[in-house]
Amino acid sequence: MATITHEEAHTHTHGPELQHQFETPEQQKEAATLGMWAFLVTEIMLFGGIFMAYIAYRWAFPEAWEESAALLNTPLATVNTVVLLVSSLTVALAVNAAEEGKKRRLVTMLVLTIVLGLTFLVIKGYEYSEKFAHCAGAKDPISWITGSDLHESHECLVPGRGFHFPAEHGSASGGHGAAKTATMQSGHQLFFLLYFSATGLHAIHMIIGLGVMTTILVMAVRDRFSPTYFTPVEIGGLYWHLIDIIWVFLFPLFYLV
Amino acid sequence: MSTLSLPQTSYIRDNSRTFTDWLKSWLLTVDHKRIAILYLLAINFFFLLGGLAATLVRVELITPQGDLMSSDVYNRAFTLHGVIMVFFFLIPSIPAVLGNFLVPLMIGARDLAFPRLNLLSWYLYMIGGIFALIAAVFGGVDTGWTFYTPFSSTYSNSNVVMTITGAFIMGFSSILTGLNFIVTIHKMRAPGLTWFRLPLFIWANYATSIIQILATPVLGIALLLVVVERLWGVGIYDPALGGDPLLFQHLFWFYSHPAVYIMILPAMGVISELISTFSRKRIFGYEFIAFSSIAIAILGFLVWGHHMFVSSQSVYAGLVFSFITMLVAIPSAIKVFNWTATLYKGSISYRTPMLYALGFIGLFVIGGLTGIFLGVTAVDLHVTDTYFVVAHFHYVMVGGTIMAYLGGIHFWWPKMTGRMYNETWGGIAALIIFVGFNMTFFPQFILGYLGMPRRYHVYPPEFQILHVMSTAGASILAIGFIVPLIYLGISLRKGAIAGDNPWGATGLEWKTSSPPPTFNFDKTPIVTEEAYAYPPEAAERDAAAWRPGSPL
Amino acid sequence: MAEQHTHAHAHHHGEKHTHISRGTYYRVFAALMVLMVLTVAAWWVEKNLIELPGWLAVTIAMSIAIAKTVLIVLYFMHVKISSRMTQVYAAGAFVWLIILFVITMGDYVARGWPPQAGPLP
Amino acid sequence: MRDFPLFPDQASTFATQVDQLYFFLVALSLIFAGVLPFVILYLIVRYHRSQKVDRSNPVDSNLKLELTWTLIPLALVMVVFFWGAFLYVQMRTPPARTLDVYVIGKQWMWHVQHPNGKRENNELHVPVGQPVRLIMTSQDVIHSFYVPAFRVKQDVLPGRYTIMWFEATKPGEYHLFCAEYCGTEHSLMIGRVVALPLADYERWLATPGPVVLPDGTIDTGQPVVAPTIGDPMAAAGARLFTSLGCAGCHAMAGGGVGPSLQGLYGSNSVMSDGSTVLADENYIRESILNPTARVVSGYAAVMPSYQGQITEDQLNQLIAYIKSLADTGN
Repeated sequence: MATITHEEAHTHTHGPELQHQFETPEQQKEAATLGMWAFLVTEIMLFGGIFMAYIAYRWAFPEAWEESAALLNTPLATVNTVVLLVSSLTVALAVNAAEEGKKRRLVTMLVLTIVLGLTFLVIKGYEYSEKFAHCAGAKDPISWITGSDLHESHECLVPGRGFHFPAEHGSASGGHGAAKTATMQSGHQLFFLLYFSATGLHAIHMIIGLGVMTTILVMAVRDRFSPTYFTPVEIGGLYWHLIDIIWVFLFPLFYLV
Repeated sequence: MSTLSLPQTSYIRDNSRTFTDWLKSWLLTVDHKRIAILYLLAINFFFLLGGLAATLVRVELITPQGDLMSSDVYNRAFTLHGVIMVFFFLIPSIPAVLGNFLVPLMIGARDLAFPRLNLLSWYLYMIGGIFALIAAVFGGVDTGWTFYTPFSSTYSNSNVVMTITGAFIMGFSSILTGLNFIVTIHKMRAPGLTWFRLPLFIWANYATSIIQILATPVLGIALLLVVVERLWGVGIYDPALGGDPLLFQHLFWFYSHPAVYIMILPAMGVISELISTFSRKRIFGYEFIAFSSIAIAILGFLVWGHHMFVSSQSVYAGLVFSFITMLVAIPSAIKVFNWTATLYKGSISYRTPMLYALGFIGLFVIGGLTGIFLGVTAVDLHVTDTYFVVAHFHYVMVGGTIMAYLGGIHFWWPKMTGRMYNETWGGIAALIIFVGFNMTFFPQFILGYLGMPRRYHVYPPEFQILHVMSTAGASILAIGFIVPLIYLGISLRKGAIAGDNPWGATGLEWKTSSPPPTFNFDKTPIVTEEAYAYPPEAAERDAAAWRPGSPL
Repeated sequence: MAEQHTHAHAHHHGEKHTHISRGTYYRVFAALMVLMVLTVAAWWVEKNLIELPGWLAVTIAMSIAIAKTVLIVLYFMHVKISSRMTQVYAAGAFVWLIILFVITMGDYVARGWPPQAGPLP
Repeated sequence: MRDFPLFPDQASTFATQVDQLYFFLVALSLIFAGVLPFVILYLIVRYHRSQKVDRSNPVDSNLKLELTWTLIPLALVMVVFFWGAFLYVQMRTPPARTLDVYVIGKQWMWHVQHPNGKRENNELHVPVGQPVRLIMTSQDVIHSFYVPAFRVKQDVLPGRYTIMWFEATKPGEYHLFCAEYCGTEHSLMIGRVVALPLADYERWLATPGPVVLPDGTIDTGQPVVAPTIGDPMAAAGARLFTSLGCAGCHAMAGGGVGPSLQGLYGSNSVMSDGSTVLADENYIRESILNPTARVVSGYAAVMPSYQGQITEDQLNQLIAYIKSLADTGN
């Protein structure tokens, strides 16, 4: 490395982004990365609790799981998976762009990421509203909003007092009493409770992630980053990838098997 | 003492002109030492509050009838005591106060890795505390600190949600502190300070931090699901809706057993410092003590089911948990033996911190051994959920954590404030606490084996004598806790100037002034020797210097 | 010690901190998409063509999810070129999850639950 | 000493065994907790800085010593563990023939029903010298059935049965506690266990007496003690079996819509998903309340749920009846 670069790097060590408690930018960056990873560990354990409940109850109610999973909207979730995987790529490319000091590319990638993140939330929101619309007796969210085509709800998959698992999907298609049982307890309600908890918690993380990405975007536009200092992009990216990883597990566990 | 006045600049002094400026300079500080002081004040407040609840409980139990308060009030009192003491005192006590103050000093850093995050932890702690207080003021909560379902999720009609929110928020404070310590210890050590030159207090805090980041989120989600179940009447733990109440217990104890080590490991770290300093000797078996901390942190994660031997958990799981519980006793025993061996051929002085350290060993041994009683499945069937358990964990937590906390506060008081406390009163208070503590809790072992269940408001009359003894001891204990408040307070104005290193201790924190400057060290120290680098003749020299009239 | 204090002030990319090229990102992304198609295809096959035993379907789906995670963690999250400590922490999280799952499920299996979970009126 | 006991009564076969282990642990503790403080006292007095003693060549590590105080405690705790484990397995495994008593916990009382239908609240009468098995469930939150004099304790959970057994050895009255915190009146959820010689127990069992049922109604205690049938609880179950219409499908001879229940209890049945299930109390309970959860192979899942239609008491009677069919079957 040329001496002049050396000098530049050295000036940067006393730049505004080096906080007082650190000796060198490398130290600061490594600290930030390790700190983010330690935080991701806690995030993984946070979701771990829900996955634990999932495993226990899936093991307890295999049929209920199979029947319930069939009622989730797998095509939409597949689209969402693609959206998230692409956003993971754009984040990775954003980090790459920041590393190489390509501001334009960095901004483009960040904007793309945010758009993809919003797309994910919109699709997720549609999926949720479908479930709520059914509870209200509507066929789909649009007729729910317009208030047309309301009838007695034949299924309500939102856990709570109104929960009603459609009898034709129940394990005991013959017995009317059995359908009632399936509504009250058994695994169906647990499945949907876990579904809403897990995807809801994931969506909250997604919203936080969007906030993080927006902040980074603003910083990028304001020229806060350089090839020697792009730690926020890097650790923000780590967080985004974690959200992606959690979805990678939620998708097959709830929608597929 | 070497100096006659406090240093001109220190973290405590600032040049704020108005009161508001001064207040801002504290409430918006990112200095780890100031945040430690903020924690100190807040945590001691909660300790007094928890102590008040404990007083109510003990006074009620003087008579076998429920005559002082109704059972509702009693249940709220012991729940308040448990919630406050566990979540708002014991878990943050040593890491957040002493750890915050000392970790950067001990490793020669200017601050923690993430100072603003550190301040955020304190605010989260305060917000969590305020939630818990609001819950207590507006009706209290009566589930016990364990929040067992389905009682907490369905049947209790007290402020469960509010209290759980408090505990949940405080959990994040704990996580952020742990995260901060991990990164700081990894990345911010002074040049030359290798892992095996670190003070054992740092090892202990590192092990604690690992537990904090790995276990706390599981409690978070477990409690969050209780709230969901309570608010929307959907069942995840409620058997009436297909759930399993034992799942809550598994998730809860996955955190709450390691949480016991969050409380005791830093205490053990403090004791290692004290014993070495006041014996004027290198600590015996440094590596064994260091690795036993890590071993406890890891094994501590595998034993949570020993809280569930009678919960209808499977016999097989009970045996596995019991077996690992036996193993986790060993690293604790190793520490105790190594501390004892450190005394041999030392030059021992009975300064107040040392008295607390010795008290710690005695009480922790009893606490640890009775832990084995509880880990043995067959005996546990009889004594679990009785006063035996109550006595056991108070021996570990009060006899362990609080003794070490007080010992540490006294030891580093001159570093924090620059002034010495009154040594005579310090010794007297330590003795009062030791005696009061044993009087309070030893009778409870007998009560427990007799079968007195815990959380009982009224009880059969034949247990009364032991309960009265326990309450009498508790009043002595209470006096013991109040005395230090007074003489430590007085020392802030009238105490002798301490100087940089009043104890003649090793360790980087003693190499800077007392109180330290804002950035701890004028120049980043370069470490060339290990912790506790007392030369072999240190003890001999110290003893030779003793004259009648020198401090004991 | 993996992260001993170094006092060199200037190194952009020390030997630890190498670089992952954009080409690699695209390849990893392609692999992720292939895996995603595979897992959905497996689901479709199970649903419409041949009945697979439940455990097999779960194993397939989970293997694919784990493979995806490994790819993301190693390349997108740079763990492959991170410090040893970061790698340990990344691995540690998953090890602890397994501890939680294995021990708790050990109890469930041995307890014979859910037979004992008959619902109450 | 009744007013100031220091040691609990020993009134079951477990009591002496548990106490032996306990005393062993106390002895071990005395070796450590009794000796170690004196070692420390000796050291801190002898090596106090005012003492002129030899302090040359201080040691700060010794591998042999470390191994000694690692391995000896390890060996000791292993002894304790295996001792405790064997006893624990024994305490958790009821013998083949036991006297079965049904226990229901609710906020804040214990309700007990004996095999002949005799009921009592907050009291449990048991014969001396006879293994007794408690089959327990809760109507609301978690309780814990605890008899200190017997050294036994077991949590009582809603939605499932838990089992506990003991054999009383000494006639007398003993404390019965709820040991798991269960709400406001937790400390009043107490009662007594009365251990009686067998003859007295049988006399007590035959004496009718009115008892308040968990749902608040009063049971006169009269009709259940039917002299003709050996087990009136099963007899009540048999009446229910007919009145609820169970017999319509579950024909004794087989061939009905549902499987015959003859010889069902304690046998292994093959389920429709190919798994095998031991038909115990919990399975029978589940099959009544949630029949479609596990259906016997070869039968359709058509049985309606009796959730909410029968009480916890009636459920126990039905189970007793179905159990009685096992004896006649083989």
